[in-house]
Amino acid sequence: MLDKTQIAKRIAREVKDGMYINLGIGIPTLVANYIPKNINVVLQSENGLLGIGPFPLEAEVDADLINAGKQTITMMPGSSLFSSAESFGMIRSGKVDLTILGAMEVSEEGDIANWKVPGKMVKGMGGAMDLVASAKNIIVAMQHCSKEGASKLLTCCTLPITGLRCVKRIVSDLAVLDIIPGRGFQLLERAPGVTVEQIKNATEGKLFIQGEIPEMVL
Amino acid sequence: MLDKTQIAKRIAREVKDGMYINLGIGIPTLVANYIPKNINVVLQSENGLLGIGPFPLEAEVDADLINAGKQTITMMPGSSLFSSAESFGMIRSGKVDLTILGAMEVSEEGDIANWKVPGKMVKGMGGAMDLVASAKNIIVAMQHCSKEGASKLLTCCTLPITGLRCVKRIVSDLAVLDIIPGRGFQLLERAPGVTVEQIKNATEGKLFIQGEIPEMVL
Amino acid sequence: MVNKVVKNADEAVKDIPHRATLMLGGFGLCGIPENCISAILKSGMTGLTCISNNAGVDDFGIGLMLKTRQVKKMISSYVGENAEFERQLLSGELEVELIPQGTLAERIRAGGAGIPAFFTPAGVGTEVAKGKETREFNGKIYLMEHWLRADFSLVKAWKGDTAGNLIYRGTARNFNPMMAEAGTITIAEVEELVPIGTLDPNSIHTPGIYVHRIFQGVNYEKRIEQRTISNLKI
Amino acid sequence: MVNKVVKNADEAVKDIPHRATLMLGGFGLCGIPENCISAILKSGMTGLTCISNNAGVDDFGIGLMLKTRQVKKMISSYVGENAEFERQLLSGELEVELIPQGTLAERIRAGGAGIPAFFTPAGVGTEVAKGKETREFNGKIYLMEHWLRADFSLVKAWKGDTAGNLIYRGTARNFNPMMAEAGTITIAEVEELVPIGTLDPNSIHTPGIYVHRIFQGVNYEKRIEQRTISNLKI
Repeated sequence: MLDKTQIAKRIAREVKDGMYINLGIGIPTLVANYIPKNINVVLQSENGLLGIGPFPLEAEVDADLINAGKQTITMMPGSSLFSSAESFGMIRSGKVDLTILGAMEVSEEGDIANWKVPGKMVKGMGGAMDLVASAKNIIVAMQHCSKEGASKLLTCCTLPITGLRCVKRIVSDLAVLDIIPGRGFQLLERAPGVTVEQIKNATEGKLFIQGEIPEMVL
Repeated sequence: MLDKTQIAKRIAREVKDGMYINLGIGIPTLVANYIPKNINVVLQSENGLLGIGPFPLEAEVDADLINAGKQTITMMPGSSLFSSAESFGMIRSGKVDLTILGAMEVSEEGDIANWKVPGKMVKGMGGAMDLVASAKNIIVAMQHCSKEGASKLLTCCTLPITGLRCVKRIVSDLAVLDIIPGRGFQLLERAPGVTVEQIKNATEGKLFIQGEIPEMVL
Repeated sequence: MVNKVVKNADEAVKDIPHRATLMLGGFGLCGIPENCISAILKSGMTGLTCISNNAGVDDFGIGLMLKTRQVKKMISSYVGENAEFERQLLSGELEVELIPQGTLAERIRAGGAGIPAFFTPAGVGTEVAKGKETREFNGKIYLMEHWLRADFSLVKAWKGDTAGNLIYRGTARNFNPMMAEAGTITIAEVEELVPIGTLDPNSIHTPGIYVHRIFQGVNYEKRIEQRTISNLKI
Repeated sequence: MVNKVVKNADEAVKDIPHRATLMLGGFGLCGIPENCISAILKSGMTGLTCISNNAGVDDFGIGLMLKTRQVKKMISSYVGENAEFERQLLSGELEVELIPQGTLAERIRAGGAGIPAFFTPAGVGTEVAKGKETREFNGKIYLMEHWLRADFSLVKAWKGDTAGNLIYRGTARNFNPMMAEAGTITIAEVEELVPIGTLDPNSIHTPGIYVHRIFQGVNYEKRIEQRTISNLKI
């Protein structure tokens, strides 16, 4: 089973040179740390920046420069700043190549639920609904099962939906899976030491397995 | 009867301190020359400038600085530059206080025709339809009659319409008139030496005359 | 020239009536109109509807206006990190309307651009779509959304001139430019108010036509929510 | 980093196919992509649909592409001052679609912002409204208009960097920023191409994400249509 860092590492391997990428809060943010040095990407922050750099040194901290998680950041050379309307314009028009975000549940159709748990305080969807409705390529970082052992890869989401038929790939602590219309979750890779049987048991939605499933390389 | 310069002078008296104004091509452009020095206004050019200044000196001519009539211009202190989308955004949302433009015909309901003459080469409406659809206050500078003596202040426009029920005031070579819903053209002022009878004869649409009509002050 | 410059925040907000609809710029605590918020706390108008991406934190930003019970309704995309907010919401004292962030930004932009309604894919199939018209364009489903406008927009910029032209700094721009455009009355507070003719016309973010009142703010705290630091420069 | 820099206009436009839909920035002859137009004249693709506010003059700008009969259709707001244009239009060789300037600007902006349709008051009650859906909002009638997108957008900026960030100058900005956003492939020609990190991120007009190819243009003529001069400084 992968820990959070390993999930981030595995997702970093999906990143291609020249991509514009939006990273959600949590594990997705960690992905930036594992992108190989020879691959140059531009990270978008939906509050109005292309070109997120590393966290600032103590002396560089600037209250006017934060990411969507409200963390202090720096800017890379070649950055640009813009309004929230411009930012979501580029998201809606498909200019962002890859969106990586977390999820509470994903359905075999690619529906995603990640913003609201009935009975718990609702904090709001932020930019998640805009991102999932428009992104060309969405990779989800998530735990395969809840702490109680219930699968989060479902036939249908039980939680309120964030977006329909939008997730393309999942990297969970157990596996890498693609969502193929009609087939459901197609198993691509197993986490080191995890068996296909374990993944089958942990997946409530339709699981499609073809041939030998390799162990993932981290 | 007023000449073009006098029409512009009379319209200049409608201008109030602090107004943002869009001036159309032709007589409206001349209005800028007759705004009193103690009145400060900001002229909008729909190709992306607030703060049109006078024509440049020979040495100041800049191909990157033109007005909507494609004439070389300068910028006043406090100017701002923006895109055409931003420019028409401020027009549509009613931020421009006064729009002054020319017309071929105006109806007693305030409809305006100023972009197309059937049988003649169509050049396009440019920004006229956007301006008349959204401006809070539209003053039209026009000739009361055609060269052939036909009235241009009509019951209904005969030419293709630019916008419906939008003109608030007309300054013609013969008179100043307001358009009052239900009343038609309300005569406010006569050009020097012009009689009410002459104006009656030159106005095909409904003309509303109340009390003594003063001669205009230029 | 009509004078847009007012002395301070107190003067700028003094005619905001009870039950007004306000827009307040900022993302988190970044780029919020700190001085205007303080003045609203002092002048005590109540029943306000506040349109702002977030609702501040317990002891800063709009959070302070919640504490004084001046806010009747919040229209936001994300309202976490605020215990008082949660308490008022659960007790029914506070109404909340949650809107996807991009839809919120675009609805405000539409308000300022004279576009009464538009179509967006965000929220299709979710509870956000309830009661909204949907339509298919090129095989994809979209929701119809309406513009948002405000009686007063309160924005914060870095520099401004006496004609009302504004320049924002860094990611403190966020919702401020659209809100400046969508207010019937727009009040801008700036860190530095400069004479007309000082700012480069080519670098203005908000043209002065949108700004009705402007003043140089004081004592900016610019509080940071998540102070994240690198140990070494990468 | 994927390299966006191309050698010149010829290289930038070489894969534009016959019958492509192009957007070309500029208002009149101000801010037009002179180098790209020259390259299109040389490479000879035909049947083009050109979206541009104007159609140039007889011997400059898009007017040159009309002379070579490369344009099948113009989508513009104003097409005066062009005798060849008039001849082709009257003879039926050229299709023309006239759109109110603000609607044109907003339709292109919508294309780049992922908004498939929106409502505007411009053109209500006119021949522009023919066949279009109308709807009332707050007592006023609006037309529904659709986004415009292009296979290739050709824009001209003052400065650009190798990441594709653009800064325009003066009123040469006009339609260029929206067109940059609405192109499937956007080609930017700039007067000065600078290294990454040279431009102030706070002053960028078009973020590099929208620009796919960029080059430093040569021999800009920047022709003036109406050279109006003051005799003395006012």
